[in-house]
Amino acid sequence: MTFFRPAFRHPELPPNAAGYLRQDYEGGISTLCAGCGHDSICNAIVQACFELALPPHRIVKMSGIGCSSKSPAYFLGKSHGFNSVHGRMPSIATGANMANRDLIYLGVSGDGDTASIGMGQFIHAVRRNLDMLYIVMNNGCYGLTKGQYSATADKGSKGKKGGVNELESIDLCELAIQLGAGFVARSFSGDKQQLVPLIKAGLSHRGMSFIDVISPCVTFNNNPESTKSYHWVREHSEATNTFDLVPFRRPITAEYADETVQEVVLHDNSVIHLHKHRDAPDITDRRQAIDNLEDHKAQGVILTGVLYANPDSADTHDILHTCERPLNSLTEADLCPGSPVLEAINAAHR
Amino acid sequence: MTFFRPAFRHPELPPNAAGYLRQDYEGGISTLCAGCGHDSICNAIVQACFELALPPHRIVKMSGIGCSSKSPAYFLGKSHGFNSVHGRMPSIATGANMANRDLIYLGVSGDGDTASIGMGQFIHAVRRNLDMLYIVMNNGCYGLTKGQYSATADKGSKGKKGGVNELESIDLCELAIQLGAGFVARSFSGDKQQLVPLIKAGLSHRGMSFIDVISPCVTFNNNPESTKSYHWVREHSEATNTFDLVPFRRPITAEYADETVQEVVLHDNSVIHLHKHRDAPDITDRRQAIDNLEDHKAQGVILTGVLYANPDSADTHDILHTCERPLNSLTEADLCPGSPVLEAINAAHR
Amino acid sequence: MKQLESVNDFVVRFATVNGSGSASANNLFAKAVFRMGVPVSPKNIFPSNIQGLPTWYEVRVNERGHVGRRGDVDMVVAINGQTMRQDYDGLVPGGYFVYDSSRPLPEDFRRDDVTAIGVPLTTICNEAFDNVRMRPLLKNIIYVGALAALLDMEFEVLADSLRKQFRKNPALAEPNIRALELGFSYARDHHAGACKLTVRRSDRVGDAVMMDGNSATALGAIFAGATVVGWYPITPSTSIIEAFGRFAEQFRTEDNTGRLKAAIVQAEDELAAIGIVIGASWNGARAFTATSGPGISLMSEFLGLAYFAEIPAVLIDVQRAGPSTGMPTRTQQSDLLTCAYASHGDTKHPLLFPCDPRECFEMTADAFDLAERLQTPVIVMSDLDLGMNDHYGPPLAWDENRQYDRGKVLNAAQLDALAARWGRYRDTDGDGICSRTYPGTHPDKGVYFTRGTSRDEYSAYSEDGDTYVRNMERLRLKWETVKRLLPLARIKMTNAEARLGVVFYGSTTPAAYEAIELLHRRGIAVNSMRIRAFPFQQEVLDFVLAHELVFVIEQNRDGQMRTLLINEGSLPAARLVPIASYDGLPVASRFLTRALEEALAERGVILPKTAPDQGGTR
Amino acid sequence: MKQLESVNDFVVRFATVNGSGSASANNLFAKAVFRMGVPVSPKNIFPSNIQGLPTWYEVRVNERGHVGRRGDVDMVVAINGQTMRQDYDGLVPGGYFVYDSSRPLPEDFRRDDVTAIGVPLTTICNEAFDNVRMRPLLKNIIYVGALAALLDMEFEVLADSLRKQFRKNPALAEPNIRALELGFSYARDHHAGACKLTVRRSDRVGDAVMMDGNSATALGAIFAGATVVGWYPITPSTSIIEAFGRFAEQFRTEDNTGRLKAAIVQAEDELAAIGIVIGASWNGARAFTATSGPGISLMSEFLGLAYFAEIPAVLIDVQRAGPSTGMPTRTQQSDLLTCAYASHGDTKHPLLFPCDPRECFEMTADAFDLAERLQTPVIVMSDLDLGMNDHYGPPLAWDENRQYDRGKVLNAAQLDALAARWGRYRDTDGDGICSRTYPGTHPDKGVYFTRGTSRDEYSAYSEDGDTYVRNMERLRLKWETVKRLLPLARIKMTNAEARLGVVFYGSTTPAAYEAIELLHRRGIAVNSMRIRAFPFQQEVLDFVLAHELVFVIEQNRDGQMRTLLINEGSLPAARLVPIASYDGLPVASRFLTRALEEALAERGVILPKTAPDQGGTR
Ligand SMILES: Cc1ncc(C[n+]2csc(CCOP(=O)(O)OP(=O)(O)O)c2C)c(N)n1
Ligand SMILES: Cc1ncc(C[n+]2csc(CCOP(=O)(O)OP(=O)(O)O)c2C)c(N)n1
Ligand code: SF4
Ligand code: SF4
Ligand SMILES: [Mg+2]
Ligand SMILES: [Mg+2]
Repeated sequence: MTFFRPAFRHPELPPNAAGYLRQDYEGGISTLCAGCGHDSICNAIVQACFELALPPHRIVKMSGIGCSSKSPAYFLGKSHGFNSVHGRMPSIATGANMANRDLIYLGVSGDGDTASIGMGQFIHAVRRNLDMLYIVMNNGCYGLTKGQYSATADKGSKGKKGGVNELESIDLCELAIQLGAGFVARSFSGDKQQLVPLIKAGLSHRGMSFIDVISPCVTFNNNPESTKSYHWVREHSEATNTFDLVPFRRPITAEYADETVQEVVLHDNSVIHLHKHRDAPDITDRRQAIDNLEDHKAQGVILTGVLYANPDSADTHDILHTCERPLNSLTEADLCPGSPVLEAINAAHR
Repeated sequence: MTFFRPAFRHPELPPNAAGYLRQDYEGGISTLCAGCGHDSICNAIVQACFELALPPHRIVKMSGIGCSSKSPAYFLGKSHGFNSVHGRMPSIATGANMANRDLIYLGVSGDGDTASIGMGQFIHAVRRNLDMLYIVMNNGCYGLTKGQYSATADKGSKGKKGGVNELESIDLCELAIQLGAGFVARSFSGDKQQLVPLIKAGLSHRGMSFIDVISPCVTFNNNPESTKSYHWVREHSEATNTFDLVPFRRPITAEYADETVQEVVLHDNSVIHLHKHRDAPDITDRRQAIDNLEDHKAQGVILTGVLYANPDSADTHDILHTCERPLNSLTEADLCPGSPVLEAINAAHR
Repeated sequence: MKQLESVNDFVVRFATVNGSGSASANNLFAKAVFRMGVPVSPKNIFPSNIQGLPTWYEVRVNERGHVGRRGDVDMVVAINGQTMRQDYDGLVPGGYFVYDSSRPLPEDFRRDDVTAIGVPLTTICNEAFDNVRMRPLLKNIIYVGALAALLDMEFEVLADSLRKQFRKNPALAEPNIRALELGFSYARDHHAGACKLTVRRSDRVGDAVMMDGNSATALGAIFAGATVVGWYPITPSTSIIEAFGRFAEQFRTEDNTGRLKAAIVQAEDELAAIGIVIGASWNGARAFTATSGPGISLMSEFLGLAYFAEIPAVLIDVQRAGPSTGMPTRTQQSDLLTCAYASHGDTKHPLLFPCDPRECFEMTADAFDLAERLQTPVIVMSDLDLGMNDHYGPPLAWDENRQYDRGKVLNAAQLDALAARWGRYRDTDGDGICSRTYPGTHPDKGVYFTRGTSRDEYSAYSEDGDTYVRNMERLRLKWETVKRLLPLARIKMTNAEARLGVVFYGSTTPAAYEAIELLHRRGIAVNSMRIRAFPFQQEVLDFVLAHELVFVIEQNRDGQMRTLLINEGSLPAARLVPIASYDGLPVASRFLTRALEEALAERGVILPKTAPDQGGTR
Repeated sequence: MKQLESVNDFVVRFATVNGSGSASANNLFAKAVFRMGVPVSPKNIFPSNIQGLPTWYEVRVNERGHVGRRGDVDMVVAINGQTMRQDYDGLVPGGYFVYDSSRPLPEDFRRDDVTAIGVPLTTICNEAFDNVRMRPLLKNIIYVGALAALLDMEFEVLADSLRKQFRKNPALAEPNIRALELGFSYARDHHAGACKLTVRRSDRVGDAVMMDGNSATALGAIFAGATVVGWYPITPSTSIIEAFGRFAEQFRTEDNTGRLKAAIVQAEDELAAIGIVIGASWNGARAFTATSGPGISLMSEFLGLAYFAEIPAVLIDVQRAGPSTGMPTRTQQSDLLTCAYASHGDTKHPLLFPCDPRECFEMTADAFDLAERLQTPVIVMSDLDLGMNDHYGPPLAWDENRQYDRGKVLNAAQLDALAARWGRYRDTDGDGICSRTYPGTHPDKGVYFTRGTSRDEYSAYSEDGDTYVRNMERLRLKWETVKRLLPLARIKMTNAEARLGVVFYGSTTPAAYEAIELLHRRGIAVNSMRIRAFPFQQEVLDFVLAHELVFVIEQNRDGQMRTLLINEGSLPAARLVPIASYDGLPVASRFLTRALEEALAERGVILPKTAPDQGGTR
């Protein structure tokens, strides 16, 4: 977190096409840990909305519970926000979207929030291809409850307390593709160059856009084979039997070119390999998309970028045949059949 | 349902290797609709357990809520059964298995029970590779609540009331393979020849065995383009505004050879195509297994048989490093550290 | 043997098998009684499966308009072999046993206080109709015809009903009417005078309707402008959504586009269903869900969110027999405590208790106004009996001048006009309710952050104890406002001196009034109060305090309304005597009468014995 | 200015930032007081995030053994710039303000009733230590050193603690001890006599321990033989499972194989967590889960199943401030109603209310016996204060002769010996509890089908109303058995004539006893009752009935225990006066004293004014 926000940032940035300044898209001061990947994602969201020149008040931001789910308070201060309960953002988003199809829905969740308690809601929101951008800030752990494994934690990875995760890791992108999302992408919190355009694309797509953003937790996602400095923190924790020291960290950035593999060293010295592929024609083919994902996985490389896109998928409103006018704008005159109709109904029940 | 059970059935069958007769594996009289596919599956379960010569009392049968979930009352009358709440059988099975790893766990569920309300629990039971056989009696609808679409209903299919399902259909086998189940198969309720060996294999496999059994609902899974007799029922329902007539039906059977495609006409005259493939070496390769599934789907054919098998996967007990002795057999002596230990703990807190 | 004799006052029970098409036949009979101008009340008692299990359909005919269940059976139409013995044995002395005499009655059916009336249904049917598939249905119509003759009913009323039913398919009407005739003439020819129960044309019905509560509830939601539905199937609430869907197709299709002015989302479970409702309501649509007990339990976490974040939500709980899966096709009023206090922490929710379809309609419509005015979930407490059975009652009414009360919602102009800084959770007028805004209303103003965590008046996150307490105390104040807005109880002070009171609510109402009438006729002074809402207004508490002994009749084991009264009203517990009927069948007036007699006797009040004036003797 | 003066009786508050390593330093201080033989009680007041927000650690030192929170702060160690103003302003007159004087105190910090004590923590630290990463931690130790000097504490006690802490890593011990010295000597050299608060070695501690309730709970589960855990992380319950895991590694590793004699399953959510517990208990293992409010709400459906199907389950609810997500790192006692009546339909669950770590241990262990004996879920109602803070209290005790009570479970031999037909739900001895069997016990006998639907005595599905009612009435009878088996309330009838009573439970206990002691010293006769379980035994009701006015102290808004008393005991509501402290901080004795005074004054009882004898003046 940053205690003091510079009063004038980005003074160089001119207003966007709609006349808004970048700060019109910013939010409250973050209370996340210094260096948390989630903060970088928030910045990317701000940047994307700014670049798209979206009217901030036409965006609705929603989340569940977790460090990640707190983050809507830290961007888009001029948008209505809804920080709901753990794992249930998708249903709130479904209801909100049903009520007013004219707004832009941006959901933010964590891997615990989505892949554990929220798995059912996630899958079914994807299945009904709800028109929203759904971002998972994926750190492989439960940040807010202090570092338990989540269901996206890599099999074989070692956690804070040294235990090895022996459970299958759930690939949310693969699930989303399989279950009918119209737009699916993966990125890294520190790769603004890639992330901002992906968020823009996701916001522009109609139907479910899902972006899984790898977002290192600086505090809990560490393993015992870590750097010296880290050792030290661990030893302190062990000795005092408290977990009360969170060292300040810088966010990790990773900018790299298309078709290259980038090695990223995380805070605990563990390494991941990201691969950015240039848009391939096959991203509109579901099976090909899954194959691509799996091929890279087999090579120990995480494929990033747009993984799948189907611009023509029917969203929930199409499926339900709801009218074009937002339901929340309809009035008595539109909705109430009136007493003569009731009289006829009574008559039919005699 | 059958009101009167013939007193002596299968008198020709000799006892199995363990000395049990086939009727030792039977259960109460079914109260499902005449011709319901679920009853055929129950029979197959009875047959499989009989052939495996399992001691009935060492089997535990569990389920959620639905027509399918009622069925444990109709087989294995000498086994303890647990008909839990809607969609939550996997957690009950997890707990039961943790308590006593020496029994055989057989879970039965419906497509509503598993793919809707139970999706989260299903996925996570698969992910921890719980040692059990999990059978979904898949009729594409909610039978017990009178015919709503379930999440496995085919996209584009027409339901009882004529409406078209425009939602993605969830393929539970594909999910199970992706999420780490050790044994995954698909079959048809009417294909006893295929189903019985699959159930036997599933019961013998250690870790999560998942079998998706297509099981036509004679009562609700009908579409308006149905046979004349069916029309008549529909018209009656429309005219009287009640849904109170369920005509008696015979179960549909389908026996066909390996490597052939079998056309099956359902009660409502709709048609499905089943394909049985001979055991291929690639069923131990996850990606190949998914490809197989998808390839057949692309051809409009439902692939049946063993879809994936990994005989060496670690089950939940392996992952948790629990002891070999059933936890429910441990006594005070095994479990209670005793007061001197407590004294030491007190001392450490001074 | 003294045969039961009665005009327009008796109970017939049809014992059948589900999935056999009998429900519509039985309904044909009930409707015919109604159309002859005689109040009638059918109760469908069905199993939790789809085909082949025993099902009963109990029709009470009562000229005086007592349409609660009575208890005891005067006549059985015994079509189900599985239950024939129990149906026979259950008849009151003097009763009538109508059976399919295609097979002889078993030897041991030889009660001498019962009149057995054989009609060879199967034989008649098989001889008359070739279509094997249609026979079961036509057999049902034959017994209805026979019954009509036995009860001296007007044949044409039934025939007319059938013609109306098969309007679109006269080819189907024809065999049905023939079946009706066959049954009618057989009974007339073979059993003339055998039965001394009679339905005689009357003029008691007036403008009454026969409607199930769930349809009325769905209409209430349609008329109140509900547009978003999140739901998950569960008996006995499903038919609300199905009816809403049908009505929406009829009344909510956009003229020009054919699209629906409603979104009905079948959710993956009840947690999602209520989430959808909360999300939609938050975003300015009227939204609701309908469920039953297990769904309420699952919705508990979300209800707490809606309470604390102050989001409207309308929930219909069509109660069934609990706990757990309980008896899913039986009725009960046993979710009161769970609904009133749903969710952890200090939470409370207003409840409404409709007693008939008309109130299902009104209270559902009111629930939307209340939820939006109060910015909190409002739960309409229906039950299986009320929801799924047809009820005889007053027609539904809608005031043409009624306007939706959307509550305190600021639009762009109002936001621009604000003098002071706006705070989502700032109470500016002392009723505990603050104003809200819909997302997207104004480019700069009125934006806020909704959360289930503690926050200050301006919706900023806060862990400050005083801020938290201030907010909670405001919610307590709002609870007082709730009381002011809820519908009042119906209090009948028939005797200002009476020391006894009777309290009841919901579907218990007709049986309770009948029992009370009986007490009155026996000279016992007793006043009554029908509770229509929780929390309680002062009037409700005063009623209890004004009587020495108050019987609280409810269809649950633990006296849940009594609990709420004692709690929220700080009422003296000893004064409130629980009367519980909770076996899953709609409460019967004869049961109540007995229970009240016993309760009074225990307290030294012995009632004079008078013969019950309804049919039957027990 | 009159400085506060006190020996072994004051409150120090550390104002810090979370993630800065201060918690362990503060704990070092509290532990040192304890090791000097003085009763002490630390309360950690932390935010719901991981790093960078204000956190307080309030230590009460009290020779007399009053270890509830007192309220008011006598000394602040102000390390957090963000809250310095509020920390300064919050001090009582005469109090002490210890701050980092590396930067001067802002101009407007000029209270003349406060003693400001500057210690240049940053300067000292930076000068002494080169390792930049270690500095924040060492700075914390420096202020502890300084504080020790200001309070005249024994340096060696602190140094010893550090040495013990870093036993395994002497290289780390060294700089820590140096930091301690630096702080100690700075304060001694620069502020000798500045502070009139003193810790003086005493012998009051005896065999007491300092332990958090969650560790004690985990130990209870270990000692009681729990083997299966289903859980989902949630503050403040997580540390129970973490502790259970640690203890299991220590005491439950199989000698020969190194495998664990326990299965700890991190579930996907709370629904699954309780499902795992129910499945395991059904199958004969002792199983439990721990959660907090939101988890309870989510477990509601399953709790109804366990009630109705009669399956043991142990659940620890470590309560936090609701409703909804509320204040997740603050304490409250506000889940009573939800827990007592969790789930739809007529359901009720026994609750246990531990008041200190020893009872957390005992009652958790007892809960397993009770759950298995009663075949029903038993909920242990802890809270954040009790669970997560270290508590000074009696040591844990385990009777070597204690045997697990596994309840009525038939083994193969017993099944073989049965004369009559066995029925899972047949009550053969009139206590409402039937015998069960574990799956796999016997080839032919004792098999049954478990379900959430209604069934008969032999566990056969049934929709028969009488069968259903019989079963429900048996469950009601079992509820009476429950009362007999639960721990009794602790009733102190200090004065048989007293017309006033005070009732409380759980973590409220020490503050309540302190307030009562004060009333006694002012000459007010008052008796007290600490409730330890729900439902209530006759003794509990009698206590209330024996007093004219009974104050019910609880940490929730709506008086939930009072509600339970009125309900289940049919007690006169007017007699039960609610005293609520629910701002999320552990209830303070000073608050209680004031609240009781006010409540008495409202009723015409005016207390003589006496100066409070604890440190501080308000
Ligand atoms: C019903 C419920 N259960 C548990 C919790 C406790 N809880 C808060 S956040 C969280 C996990 C968050 O993990 P994730 O979604 O990955 O977010 P992160 O903090 O890692 O960004 C949990 C379990 C809760 N708030 N509500
Ligand atoms: C919590 C809860 N919600 C809803 C229901 C109602 N319900 C009973 S069965 C069922 C669906 C069953 O569908 P499926 O699992 O496919 O079984 P089938 O009847 O088709 O075999 C539903 C929704 C319930 N019992 N519990
Ligand atoms: S705990 Fe991890 S996820 Fe949470 S704010 Fe800190 S770094 Fe981010
Ligand atoms: S309704 Fe369908 S699924 Fe249920 S028993 Fe009948 S045929 Fe089977
Ligand atoms: Mg996470
Ligand atoms: Mg189904």
